[in-house]
Amino acid sequence: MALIRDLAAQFVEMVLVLVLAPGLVGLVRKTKARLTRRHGASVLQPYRDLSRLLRKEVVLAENASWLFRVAPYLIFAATWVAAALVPTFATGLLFGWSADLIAIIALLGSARFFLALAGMDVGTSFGGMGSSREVMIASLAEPAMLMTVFTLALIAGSTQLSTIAAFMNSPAVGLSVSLGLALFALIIVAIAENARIPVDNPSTHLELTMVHEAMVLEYSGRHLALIELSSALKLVLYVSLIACIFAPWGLAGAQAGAAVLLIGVSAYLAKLTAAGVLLAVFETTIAKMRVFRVPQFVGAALMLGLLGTLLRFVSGSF
Amino acid sequence: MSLIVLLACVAALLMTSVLGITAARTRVGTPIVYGACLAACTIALVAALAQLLSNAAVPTLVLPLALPWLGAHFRIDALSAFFLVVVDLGGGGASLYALGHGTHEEAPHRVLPFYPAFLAGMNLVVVADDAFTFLLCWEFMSLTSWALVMAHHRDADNRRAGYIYMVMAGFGTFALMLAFGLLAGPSGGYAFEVMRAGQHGPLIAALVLTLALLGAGSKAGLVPLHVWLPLAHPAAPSHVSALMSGAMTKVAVYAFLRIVLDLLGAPSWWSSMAVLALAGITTVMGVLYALMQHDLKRLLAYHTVENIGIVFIGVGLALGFKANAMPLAAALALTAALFHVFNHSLFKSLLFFGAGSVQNATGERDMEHLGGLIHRMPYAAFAFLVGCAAISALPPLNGFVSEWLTFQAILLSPAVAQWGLKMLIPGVGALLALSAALAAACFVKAYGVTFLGRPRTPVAAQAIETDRFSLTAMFILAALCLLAGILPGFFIDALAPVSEALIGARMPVQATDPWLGIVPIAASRSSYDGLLVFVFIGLAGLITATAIHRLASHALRRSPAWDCGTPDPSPLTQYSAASFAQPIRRVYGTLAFDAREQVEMPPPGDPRPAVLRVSLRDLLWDWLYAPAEGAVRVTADRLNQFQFLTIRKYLSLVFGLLIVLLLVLAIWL
Amino acid sequence: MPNLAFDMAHLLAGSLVLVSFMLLYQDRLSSLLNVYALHALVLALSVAWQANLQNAPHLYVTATLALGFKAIIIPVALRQIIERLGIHREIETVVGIGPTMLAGMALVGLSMVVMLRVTAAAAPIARQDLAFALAVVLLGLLMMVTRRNAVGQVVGFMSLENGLILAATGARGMPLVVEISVTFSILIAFIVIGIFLFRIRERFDTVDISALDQARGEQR
Amino acid sequence: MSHFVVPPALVLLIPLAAAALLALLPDYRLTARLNVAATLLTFLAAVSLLLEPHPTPGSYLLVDDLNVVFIALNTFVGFTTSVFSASYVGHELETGRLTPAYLRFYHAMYQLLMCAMNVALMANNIGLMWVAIETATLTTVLMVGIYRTHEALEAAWKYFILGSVGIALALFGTILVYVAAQPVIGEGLEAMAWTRLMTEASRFDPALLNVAFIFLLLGYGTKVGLAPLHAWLPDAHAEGPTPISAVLSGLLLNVALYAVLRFKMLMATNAAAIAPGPLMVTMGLATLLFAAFMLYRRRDIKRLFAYSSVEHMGIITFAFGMGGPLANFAGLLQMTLHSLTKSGIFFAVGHAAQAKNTQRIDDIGGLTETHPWLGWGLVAGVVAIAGLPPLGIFMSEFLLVSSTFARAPLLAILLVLGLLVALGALFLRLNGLAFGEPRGASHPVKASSAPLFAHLALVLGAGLYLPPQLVTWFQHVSRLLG
Repeated sequence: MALIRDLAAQFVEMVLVLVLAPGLVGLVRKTKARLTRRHGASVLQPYRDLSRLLRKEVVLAENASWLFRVAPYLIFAATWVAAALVPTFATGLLFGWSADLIAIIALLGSARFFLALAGMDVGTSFGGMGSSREVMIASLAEPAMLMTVFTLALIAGSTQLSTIAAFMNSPAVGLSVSLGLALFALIIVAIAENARIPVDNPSTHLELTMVHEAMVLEYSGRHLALIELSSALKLVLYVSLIACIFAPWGLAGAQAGAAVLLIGVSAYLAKLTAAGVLLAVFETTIAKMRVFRVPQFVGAALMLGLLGTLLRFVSGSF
Repeated sequence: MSLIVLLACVAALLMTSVLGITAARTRVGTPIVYGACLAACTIALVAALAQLLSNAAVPTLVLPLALPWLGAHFRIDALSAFFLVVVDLGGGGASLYALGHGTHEEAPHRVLPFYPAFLAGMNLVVVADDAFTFLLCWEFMSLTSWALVMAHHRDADNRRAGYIYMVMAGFGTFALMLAFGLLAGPSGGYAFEVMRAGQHGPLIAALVLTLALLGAGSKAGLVPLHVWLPLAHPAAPSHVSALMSGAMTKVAVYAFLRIVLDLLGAPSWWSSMAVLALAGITTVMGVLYALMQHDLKRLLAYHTVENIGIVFIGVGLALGFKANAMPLAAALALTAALFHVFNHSLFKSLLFFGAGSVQNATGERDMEHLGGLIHRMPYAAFAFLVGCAAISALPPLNGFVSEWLTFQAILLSPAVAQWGLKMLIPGVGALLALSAALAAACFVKAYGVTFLGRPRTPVAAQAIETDRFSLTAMFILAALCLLAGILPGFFIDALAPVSEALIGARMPVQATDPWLGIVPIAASRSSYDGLLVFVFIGLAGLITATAIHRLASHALRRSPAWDCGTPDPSPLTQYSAASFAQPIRRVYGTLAFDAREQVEMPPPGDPRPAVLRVSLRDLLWDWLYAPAEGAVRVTADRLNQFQFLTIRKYLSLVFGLLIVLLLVLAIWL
Repeated sequence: MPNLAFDMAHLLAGSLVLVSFMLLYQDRLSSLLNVYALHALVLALSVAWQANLQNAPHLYVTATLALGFKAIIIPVALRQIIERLGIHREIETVVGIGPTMLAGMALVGLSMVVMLRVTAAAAPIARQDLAFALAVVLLGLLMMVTRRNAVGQVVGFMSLENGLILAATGARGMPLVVEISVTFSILIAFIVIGIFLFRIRERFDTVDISALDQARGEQR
Repeated sequence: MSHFVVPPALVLLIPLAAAALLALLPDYRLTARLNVAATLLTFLAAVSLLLEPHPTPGSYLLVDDLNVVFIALNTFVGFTTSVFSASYVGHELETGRLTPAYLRFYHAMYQLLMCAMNVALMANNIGLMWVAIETATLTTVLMVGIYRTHEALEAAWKYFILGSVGIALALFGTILVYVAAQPVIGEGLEAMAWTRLMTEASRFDPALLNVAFIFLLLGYGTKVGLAPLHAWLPDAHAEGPTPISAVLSGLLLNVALYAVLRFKMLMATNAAAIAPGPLMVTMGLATLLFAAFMLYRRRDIKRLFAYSSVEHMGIITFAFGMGGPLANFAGLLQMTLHSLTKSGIFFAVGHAAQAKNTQRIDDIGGLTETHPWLGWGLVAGVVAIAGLPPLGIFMSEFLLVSSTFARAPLLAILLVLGLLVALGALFLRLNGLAFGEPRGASHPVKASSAPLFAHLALVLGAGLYLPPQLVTWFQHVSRLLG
């Protein structure tokens, strides 16, 4: 019985993130539009786009290989699994223990790996450029992410996300410098990984500036739909990650009742909305930076993460 | 029993190499020799596995060879057994691969006699149980591999590679010789059990550790002793490169573990400082060097350097924990290191096999001349992709598991007492994380430029799929990579006896875990389940695929790629290896290689092409090796004058010496 | 009467050292050869004295050898060579005569210090003779390394060898002395012949073999 | 009074008789064969010497654990070299570098040299030993000059002059030893007999022994080729016929070193005398380092390996200087194996020089391509001489380095430095000689490479398994050496 219940919870979770992802993207776009005095498309526009993409035919470059066609499914699967392992509204996920935070990062890494390969498959200079910039940014973002993970793990004494979240929810956690550093680093990484301004601009196709869009330039139809969906999923993943670690309020416990779960869901929705709005505000207030300024930006995150870890190492008190 | 079997296999290998001298010129030579090697390695592998899994009594044997009053001691304990598995797995794979690959060899008479001897040497090093036998086999291993490196000796670069390799090998051997000399003491107790029994003071311990780092490190390729490795490994035939990277470097790791963790007794914390610092630098420098390469095999060789760094991080942590009396943590770190040794031997062999197949198919090692091979040789491409994913530490493959374990070990280290370690270990962790990300970048480049995109040269366009033997070998290794990734528990349990022997503790039993996951310390702390992750990804992929299949349109149209309206006929407009690495070069290169780029942009209307020049300097070479080389040259020149003196001057030398000695006598006596 | 015997031996050995100094002092080849003849003569006397002292008749052979071969034949032969090869008469020295003499003094001092302190246990005659012999040997070597002419160097070597004979005869009842002196005479003969054959005018270093082909009577 | 047995006599008399015979016979084919036969017989006599118990030493001759091994080695290498020489001189005659007349002389001298060396090894009398070594030197001088080229004669002359001075110094040392012995033992032969000296040395005047040892070390050290007394050695090796180079490196150096060893043993028995160790260690190290660096600038292949001989003599002297059971064992082993290996290398070099008809390293290349057996033989030889396993010299160097480091780390560091530098130089040259595109003229090698591979096989065998008998001899001697 309990198993079935947990399975259900897990399933709901997986579906939930999947359903919410385009919505969040839509929300961000809408807010940005409003902030720039535009009317903007509806929040539901991303859903429409997806369904249209699914109905469109796929235009495949002549020398695209099987890898190019398999990649979207792999990317989507990896991202989805990763997203499913992050507690959204309840901690005690059935399979939460099957992969800890490090593994989640690695899953995202595999997704990126195949995306970059796909970008190089067709053999246009665009794809290559996108891939090379993507991996360059990732080569700094991933270690930064791991450093924040270290900090959290040292604070919570675990790399298990559920455990960390539970710990953060508990009164045991006080304010600490390294937590702040970790949060800061995590946000920077999130921005970089999700190709948001100032690192990358998701809504441009100007080759000089684009990174993510350049890789997926050759994709179309259902493949593109999967790619778009997985990048949306990634955004949700990061938001819920930050939420469950740094704003674990209202997170339902392991064996919580229906009421608590309901609270959890609503809290989660609130967090998502807030995050979306904040992101939109942030993106409208600053400008995209040159590609070769990005390393310094993300490198700062790495340094912050390292500093946080170091502080934890040198003495548990910070 | 297992020892007898093993030595029999070694003898068989040696005989095979004698046979190889005669059989080399005949057509049947290649299959006979490699077949024999395959058989011998398989038997040895089985024996070693039996010894490792059934923790039977440790077999020892003394043959009346080598040092007359000592004899040649042989012994297979858990550590030896594990490394035997690594060596013979690699050897078997390489032999199987060579059954196909070797037929393309243009100079078989320079490979067949030495290849089996090389295998024999590696096996013997691991089972040798006294200093002399150990070094004898060690240097024999170097010598045979040197001969294999010199197989294609008409190429001047290969000769240079062989030369540098030989000098570095000699350096390493002498370092180990000195280390053993210290351990044995003036009375010359060269048997390992005598050394184990002996008590060694702190100074001795420090010296031995340094010498072991120099000796084993130079063979394993620790920065800055790595210089020979990226030269020598690519120079050899590909199956030998695979062995050198996959197995021989591991033998060096074995030597280090044997000396430092077994013979030297209790380690001191600063020893782990030294190891960790070197290892961290090695890890990042290795992968950065790799990123700058466009020779496929050299890139792989540099990655060997990186992975050796990862292994040594584990070893260093184990030393630190052991010194701090944290047996569980030490066991975890050591297991992580050993598991990575195993994994690396798998995927590095696989990758070198792939590179060899590419070389056979196109005659090219330079990635800038390749591309689009995934169309021409799909199977090899697939296997190579698995290898790339594994070495880039992507779940659910094996590379990730061992790095994950290393991270877990690092996360246990705040408990150590010494501030030095407290400060160092996070840095090393950061370096490890950095190198993991960079490795992924590097293999995106390697795979993308070699196998994806459009062929850059006709040879790449005319490439043909490699032969069955090679493919079999590659797919076996790929399967093992996946297996070790999704069922790591069993492998970790198999490593328990080793950590039992060296640390005196072991990781918790993993095989009993309900979902076959792994739990290094406690479930609440951290856990990972490769199997589930694999299943999830599979399911998710499947669900998506079916869903798409149901909902979406199946319409599909082939059309030229989007070119912004400016059609580019030439595949040379693709991103090349150099251009792919450019952003990373600009980020890290200036620091690590003092990289310089000049662009010559002709003025508008000038038909000349724009030129971009990139200059990289190997700073380590310039700072360490060039000066030494120069010193030798200058000294040689100075002393050379003594060849051209007149007889009278020579006489005055004699006279002077005589007077000096008489004066000494007159004054002091 | 051992005392007289001792003084006599001492005198002869000492005068050998003296003559070695005279050798160092010479700057003309002809006079050098004369002095060398004297050197050999003194050696012959000393050996003869030792012979009757140790009543070892076989030493007389050595004495006569020294007299006949070294004091007469060799100087004559060298004179011949000088005239044949037209070697000019001055001796070029590496360092001036003066410094050479000083160095010689130092060497004698050194040999005294080494030997006299050393041979406390040995017989007094042997002790003295050894000291002087060492001095002669060192002076001979000094001469070899400070002279540029082949002849000068040969003379140096020969005086060195005289010192050896002195030492050998000084050692009481040492066997094989005669054989040794014979061997050495042969050696010296070789050197002299070599100088002649190879037309070595200036130094030992350059060999001029144009003569040999005629000597072999066949052209290659 | 000299109790005399057959085999020792044979070892000395066969070569002597052969020398006389060969001096008379005109036909070179016959003489070459006779040469081989004589050396073979001598070798067999020496082997019988090995097998039977040591005869009681006479007042002139002596056979004991120390020299019996070297006599066997000496005669064996003499034999193999004569086999090599037989094929070598044939080629020299064809190319007209030698004439039958000279060849007659050559063979006679060869036997005389063998005889002299055997006497030196077997002598129980320091005077006799001196005479023998000098005779050996003179014969080799004559053979080095045999080509009558300008270089050859210069080399011979240099060898002759420096050798003569060495002779003089050695003799002075010998006299001093006698003077030291005479008061204790009494006048006459007894005071020069090793057997007596060894027993009585403890009561000799130590200070006199000290001076004596200095002269002996310099005198015989000149023959050994210790820097800076080595000057004659490279040229003599390079310019003489290759068999003579092989004999010089393989045997004559050993004989001179054997003399030094004997005197070291003498010193060791006298407690009051200076310990010869430090002196020998210093000279050994200096020689090793010097020769190691000299290897780099060599253009002539034979000179290259001559310097490697100098290097090894340095190592061996160092080993005996260090003393102690391990180091002495290492020294003895290295003496034996070096003479086998180095003569083997010179066989290979001789063939190579004839095949390419040059000795310039730059003109010899890719031997493994053009002459596989010869090329790989050379590779094996260099590998052996560089001290790499599984060939024997590795064992001695292992023992030396490891035991030294435990006792005197700094010295061991210098030692290793020298070895490493030498290894680098040797392989640098090997790269050019044996590998790469074939260079220069290339004639087929008619001569048999059997001697070469015989030596290599022996060295390989020694690296893996040492016969117990040999080990006990060496261990006994190492104890004597202190």
